[in-house]
Amino acid sequence: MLLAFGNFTADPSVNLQLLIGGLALGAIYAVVALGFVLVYKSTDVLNLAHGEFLMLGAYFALTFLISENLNFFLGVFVLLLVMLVFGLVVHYGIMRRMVGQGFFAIVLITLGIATIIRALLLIFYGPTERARLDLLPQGSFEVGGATVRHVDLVIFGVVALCVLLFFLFFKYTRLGLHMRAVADDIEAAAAMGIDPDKVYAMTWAAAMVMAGVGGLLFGHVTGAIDRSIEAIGLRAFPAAVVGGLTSLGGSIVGGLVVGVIEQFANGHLGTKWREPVAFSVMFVVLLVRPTGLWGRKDLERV
Amino acid sequence: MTATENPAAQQADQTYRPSTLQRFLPFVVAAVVPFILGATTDDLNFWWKAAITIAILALVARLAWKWTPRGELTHREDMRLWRTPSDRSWAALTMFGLLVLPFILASDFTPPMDFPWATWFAVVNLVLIFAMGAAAFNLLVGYSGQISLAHVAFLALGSIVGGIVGVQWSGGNMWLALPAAALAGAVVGAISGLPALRLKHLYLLLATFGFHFVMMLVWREYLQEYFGFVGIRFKGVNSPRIASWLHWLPGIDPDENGEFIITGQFRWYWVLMPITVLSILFMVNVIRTREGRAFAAVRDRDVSASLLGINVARSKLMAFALSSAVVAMSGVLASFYIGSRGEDSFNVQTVLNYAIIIVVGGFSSIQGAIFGSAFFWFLPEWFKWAREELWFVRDIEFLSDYPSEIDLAIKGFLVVIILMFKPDGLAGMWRDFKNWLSRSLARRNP
Amino acid sequence: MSGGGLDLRIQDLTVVYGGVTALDNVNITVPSGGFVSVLGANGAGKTTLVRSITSLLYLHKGRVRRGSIVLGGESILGKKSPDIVSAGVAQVPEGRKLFPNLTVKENLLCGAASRSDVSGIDESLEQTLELFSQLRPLLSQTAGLLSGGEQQMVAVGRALMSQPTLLICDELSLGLAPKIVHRLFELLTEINETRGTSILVIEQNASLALQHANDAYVLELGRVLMEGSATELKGNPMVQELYLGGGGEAHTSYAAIERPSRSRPLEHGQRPPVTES
Amino acid sequence: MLNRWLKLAVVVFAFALIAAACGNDDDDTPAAPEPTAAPTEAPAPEPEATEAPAPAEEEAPAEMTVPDNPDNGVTSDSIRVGWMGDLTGPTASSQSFNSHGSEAYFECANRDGGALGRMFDYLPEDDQFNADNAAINFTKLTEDDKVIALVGLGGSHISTQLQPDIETLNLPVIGPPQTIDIQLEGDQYFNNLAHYGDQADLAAGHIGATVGGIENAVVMGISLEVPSGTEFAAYVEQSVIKGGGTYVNTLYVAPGATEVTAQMVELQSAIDDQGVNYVTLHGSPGAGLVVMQGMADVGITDVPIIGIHGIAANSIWTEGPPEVSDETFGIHSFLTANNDIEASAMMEECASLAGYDGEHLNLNFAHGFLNGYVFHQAVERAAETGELSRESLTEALKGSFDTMGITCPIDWSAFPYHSQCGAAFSLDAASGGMLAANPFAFYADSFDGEYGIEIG
Repeated sequence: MLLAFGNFTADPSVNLQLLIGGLALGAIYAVVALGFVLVYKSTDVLNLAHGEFLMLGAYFALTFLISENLNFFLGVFVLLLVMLVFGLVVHYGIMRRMVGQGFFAIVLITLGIATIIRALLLIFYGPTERARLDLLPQGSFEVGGATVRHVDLVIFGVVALCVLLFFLFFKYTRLGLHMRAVADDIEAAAAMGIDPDKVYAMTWAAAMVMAGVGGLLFGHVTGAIDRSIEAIGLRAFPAAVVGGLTSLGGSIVGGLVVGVIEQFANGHLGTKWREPVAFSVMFVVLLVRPTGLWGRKDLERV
Repeated sequence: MTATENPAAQQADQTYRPSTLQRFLPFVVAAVVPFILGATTDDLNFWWKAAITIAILALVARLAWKWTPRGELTHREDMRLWRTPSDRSWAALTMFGLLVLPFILASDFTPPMDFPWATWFAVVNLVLIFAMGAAAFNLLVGYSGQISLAHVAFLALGSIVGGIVGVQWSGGNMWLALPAAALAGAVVGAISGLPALRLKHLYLLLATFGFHFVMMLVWREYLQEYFGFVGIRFKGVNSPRIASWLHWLPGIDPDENGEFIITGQFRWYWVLMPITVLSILFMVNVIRTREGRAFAAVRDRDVSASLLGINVARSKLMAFALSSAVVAMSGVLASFYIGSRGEDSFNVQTVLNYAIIIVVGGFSSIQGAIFGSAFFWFLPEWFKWAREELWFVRDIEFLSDYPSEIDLAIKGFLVVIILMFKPDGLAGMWRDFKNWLSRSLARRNP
Repeated sequence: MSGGGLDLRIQDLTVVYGGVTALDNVNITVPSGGFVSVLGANGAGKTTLVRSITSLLYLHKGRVRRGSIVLGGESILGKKSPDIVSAGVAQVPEGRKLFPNLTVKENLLCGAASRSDVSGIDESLEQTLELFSQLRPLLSQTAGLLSGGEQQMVAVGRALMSQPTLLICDELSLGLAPKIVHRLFELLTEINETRGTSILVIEQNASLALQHANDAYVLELGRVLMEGSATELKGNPMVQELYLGGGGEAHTSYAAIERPSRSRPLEHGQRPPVTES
Repeated sequence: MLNRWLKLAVVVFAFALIAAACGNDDDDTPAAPEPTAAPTEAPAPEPEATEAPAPAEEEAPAEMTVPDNPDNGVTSDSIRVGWMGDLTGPTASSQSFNSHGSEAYFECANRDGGALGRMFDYLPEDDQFNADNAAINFTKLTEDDKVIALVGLGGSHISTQLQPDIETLNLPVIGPPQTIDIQLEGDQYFNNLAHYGDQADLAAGHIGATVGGIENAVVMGISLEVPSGTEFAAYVEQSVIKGGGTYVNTLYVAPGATEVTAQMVELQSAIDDQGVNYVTLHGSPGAGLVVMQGMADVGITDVPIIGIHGIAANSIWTEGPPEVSDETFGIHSFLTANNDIEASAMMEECASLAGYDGEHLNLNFAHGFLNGYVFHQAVERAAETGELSRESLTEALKGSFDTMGITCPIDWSAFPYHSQCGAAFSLDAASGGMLAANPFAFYADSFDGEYGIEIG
C-alpha cells in the first residue's frame, strides 16, 4: 500500500472534477506566474520571492479585511496600496542597487528578501494557522456531477481581466511602451531619455499589486492561511516556463495546463507525484522549447 | 640575476616587501586572541596554554620565514597551493588551530561569561560538514558558473547511498558508503548536468530545480519502502566504527569490546575534520589544474573557451560530477553524524540555507564556503549567547521573544546587504581586511 | 528648438571603471551648430566619452572622477540621463541598439520619450519619415528583422525624434556597407546644415569623419592626442599613418610623436590600480 | 618600523578593552561554587553567599535538601530542565503550545518557591523542524546546560536520531509530543500521550458508537504523507478490520498542500461506491484545515471526521468550515481548563502569569503544563533518595503521579511507560476550549495494549 500507484478510473465525472480542480489551481498558478513574468519581462530579474509576496498579500488581506473589518472595496484598496508602497520599497531600497550585477546574485537577493518577509510574518502573525477568507461569493454549483465553486469563476474573471489590462497597457500606453523598451535594451532605453529606474519601480509596484490580488484570491481557496502558502511561488515555476517566461498570455495558459496536469497526477498517480510530474513537464519544455509556448526568442542558450 | 639589477624584478620585489610583515600577521592575530580571552578569565592554566601556544606559533613563524621565496614568483611557485608566505602562514595557523582547538574545547577550560563551548563543538562539526558541501556547491555555481539548485538532491542521494551501502548492506560501515556515494554522486551528477549542455542561467536553474523534486520523490519512495515510520537510523547499532588496524594511532583507544565507535562530538571531529580538509584541498587543487582553469574559462565565455581547445561539454559535466560527488559524500557524513534522516531532511528550506551560506561566505571562492557555513551555524549560537550574557542585548525583550525569527531575519538582511554592498561576502571582507592592515602597516615603511 | 544647436564643452574629464582609468583629462568642444568628430581605435575611450555625456556610466560601474561637461552654459554632469535628453542631447548608440522586439514605429516613438507634446511628436514622426522615406512601409515591422542599413536609419531617426540640439553618433559606420555609410553621413550633414543641430561623431572610419566634420579630435588610450580642424588633421602624417592607412614617409614622424602610455609613472596622489592575487 | 607596531598595539589594546568591557559586566564565574544547601524560601540572590551559608540553614524547615549536582543540572539555586521541539517551522503551531504550557507551569512553580530550595530553570530550544539544529540543541542542553531531564522532544525522526544518546546519558524524557514505536524501545521515555495504536483503537470505538456498531463502519483514512501518517493509517486499518468494519483506503495529502481536490474526488467516489461513512484524519492542524475546507468545497458535509491529537487543536474548530467541523472530533489524552478539573484555575493563572493568555484552553498547552507538574513531583520524589540526578529522577518517574485531573492518573510502574488515556474532543463554543465527548473512563476499553504491527 506504500507504493500506491493510484487507481486509474475512467469515470467521467471524476475526470471532470479533476479537470475543474486543475483549472482552479491553474488559475492561481496563472496569477503567480503573471507576477513574476511581469518582473522577469521588464527587469530581467527571476523573482524567487514572489511566493512570499503573495503570502504577504494574503496576510495583509487578513489584517485589513478580517481583523480591521474594513469595507470590502476600501479594504482591497488599502491592501493594494500597501502592496504598491512595498513594491516601491523593494525597488528603491534594494533592487535599484543591483542593476548591472550578475544573474545569480540577483536571484539570490530575492531569496534574501523572501527570508526577511518570512521572518517578519512569523514575528507579527505567529505560527498559528488562520481560516481562509470568505469575502468573495461562496457556494458552488454542479456541472455533470462535478462541483464548481463560485470563487473559482471569480478568480478566472479577475485573472482574465488582469491579462487584458496588462495587454492594453503594454500595447497602447506610453509607459507600457517604455517598459517594453527597457525590457528590450535598458541602455538604449536610457539613452532615449526613458528613466529605467522609474520603469523598474513601476514594474515592482505592479508586480506587488498583482501579488496583493493573488494573495487576496489565493486566501479564498487555500485550506488555511499559514506559512506553507509561500510554496505556491516555487510551485508556479512550471506554469511560467510552460507558458514562456516572457509572455503574459502564455503564463495564463501555462498555469492552466500545469494545474490540470498536476491535478491528474495527484488524482491518478498519488499526491507524491504531483511536484515531480509538474517539474518533469517543465524540464521537457525547457529542453525541447525553452521559450515555452509563447516566449520570446532572444533567450540565453548555449 | 639579483633583484637590484633588473627593474622589473625590483618592482616585483617591492610589491613583496610588505608581505614580510604580512606573514607575521596571522601569528599576531593568533597571539592576540588568547590574550583577549585571558583578560576575561581567572583561569591560571589558561596563561600557560596561551604561552605554549605563542611559543609554538613563534616556531612556525620562523619556519614560514625560512620558506619565504625572495624576489619574483616563478611559474612553479605561482602554481603552488599556498603561493605567498602569508598564504603559507595562514594555512599553518589554520591547521594548528584545527588540531589544537578541540583539545581546548574538550578540556576543563573555564570559559568567560558562560560561553557555551560544548555547543560550539557540535556547531564546529556541522560547520565542517556544511563547509564541504557548500564548497562543492560553490565550485559548481560560483567557480564554474553552472547555476544549479539541485545540490540538496545530492545530499539526499548521499543519504540513500549511505542507507543502502552503509546500513542495509554493511550494518554501519561509513567508510564503504563514502566512496560509494562519491561514485553515485559523480554519475548522477553528470546526468543532472546534461541540461547544462543546452541551457544556461535561469533555464538551467529551473531545470536543476526540477531535478531536485524528482530526486525527492526517489528519496521518499526509498525511505518509505525500506525504513517505514522513523527514517533511516544511522546511529546506535549503525554507528560507524574506525577500522581495528587504525587503533595504533595515538588518541584512538578502542572500547572494551575492541571497537572504536565514532560517537560524541570529540570523536566525530577527528573523523570529519580530516575528510573536510582533504576534500576542500582537493577542490582547491582541482581549480589549479588545467581542468579546473577550464571551468573558469567556460564560465566566463564558453564560446571562446571552445576556440581555445577546451571541450566545453566535458568541462561542464566534469564540474557537475565533481561537485555532486563531494556533496553526496557530505550527505553521507551528515547522515551518520546526525544519526537519522527523515521526511523533512531535504526540503526547499535546505536549498535556501545553502544559498545563504555561499552568499554570505562569498560567491565563487572556496574559502567563502567555509566562512559562510561557519557564519550560518555560529550566528544563532552567538546570538543566543549574546541574549543571555551581554547586558545591552539582554535588555531588549523583543530579541528574546522571537529568537529564531530574528535569526532568520538577520540571515535574510545579511544576504541582501552583502549582495548589495559587498558581493564578495565574508571572504572578500577578510581579504580586504588583510590587505588594508598590511598596507596601512607597510605605508610608513617604504 | 530646432533652430540652432547648443555648444558642448568637456573639460578635464577623467573617468574610471573600478581602478582603471578610461579617460584622462580630456578636453573637447563642440561649437554651436558645429560638426565635430572624435577619432580613435578600439579601447581609446570613445564609448566612455559618449557614456559620460549621456550619463550612462553607472550602468557599467564607471564614474567621473574629475572634470566638467557643460551644455549651452549649463553643467550636465551628474544629471540623470532623461534630463540630459530633455536638455537636447540625443544619441545613436554604438551597434544601433534598437529595441528588437518593438516595431519600427514603436522604436521611433521611444525616441520621443522625453517629450510630452502629442501633436509635436506626430509632427516629428512625419519629418523623420520624410528624411528616411524607405522606412515608411516598414513602420509595423519588428525592428530586429530589418537589415543593418535600415536599422541604422531607424536608430538615427529615433535619435532625431527628441528634436535634439546636439546629436551624438557612436560608430555609425560599424558593420555597414560603404554606400550606406556615405548616405548616412550626407544625411547628418544635411541635418547639421538645415536644422543647425550640433553633431558629435565618434568614429573609427577617419576618412569619412574628417571629410564631413569641421573639427576633429584624436583620442588614444584615454587621452586627446591631437586636435584641430578636419583639414588640418587630414594632412597630419601621423593621422594618415594610423587612421587613414597613409604613405610610407610617415614612419619617421610616427616615432617622433610621444604617445601616452599606460605604464607611465603614477602621478602624485594617484593610487595604483588594485591588483589582487 | 616602530609606527607599524605601535598601530598594531593600539588595535590589540582596543580589542582587549572591548573584550574586558564585555567581560566585566557579567563576571559571575563560578569561582567558588560551594556545594551548600541553598537557602530555602529565599529569593536566591544572596549577596556573596560564599562564606556564610549558616544563617539560612538554621531556618530551614523540614524540607528535603539534596546536594548540588552540577553535572545533572542541579546547581545551588536552580534545577535545569530542557525542552526541544519546533517553535518555528511547519509543526510549530501545535508544538509551541506545548512549550508554553511547560513554561507557564514553571513560572507558577517558581513564584511559589520552586522545589528543594531551588528554582526551575526552564530551557526551551527551537529545532526549527530541522534535524541539524536538533543535534546542536541536544548538545547544548546536555553538555553545556547539563539539564536533568527533557519535558518535551519534538519531531519523529529527531527523537530517532537522539535515542542512542538519550540512553547513553540516561536522560529521562517526560511527555514527548509524538508517539511512535521508537519510544517504546527506550527506557527513558515517559509518555503521557496514548500510543498511536491505542488512539486508533479509540477512534475505531468512537466510530462504532457513532454509526451503530463498528461492523457498520466504512472508514477512509486521510493522512499527511509522512511516515507517522502512514503509521497511524495502518493502525486505524488494523483496528477497524479487527472489529469487523470495513477500511476502504488511505488517501495521502502532501505536506504543505494548499488544496486537496484530487483526494476529495476519490473520497467522493468512495462515498458513492462503497458507502464510506467515516473519515480518520492525521496531520498538523494546518493540514487538517486544508482537508476540511476541501470537504466543504465539494459538499461532503455529512461524513464525520475523527482525527489524531495533532488535529485536536482549537484552530480546527475556530478556523475550519463549521459545516464540517461540527462533525469533527479529535483524539487527545488531556483536558483543558474549561473542563471541570482541579487544575483549571491554576492553568489559567499560570498562563496569564507567563504571558500566554487564553492558551490554557488548548490541549497541547495542557500537555506541556502537566509535563512540568509531573517533573516537579518526580524531582521531589527523587530527592528522597538523597541525591538528585538523572538516574534517581528516572527511577522516581517509574511510578504513579498526580495529574490534577488534566489527564487520567499516571502509572509508569510498568514498561513501556505510556498513557492509557484518551478521549474524543471537540470545541466547546461557550468556553472556547476543548471538551471531551465522554469521560476518559468511557474509552478505557480501547486501551488493550495490542498494537505494534509490522508495516513496511
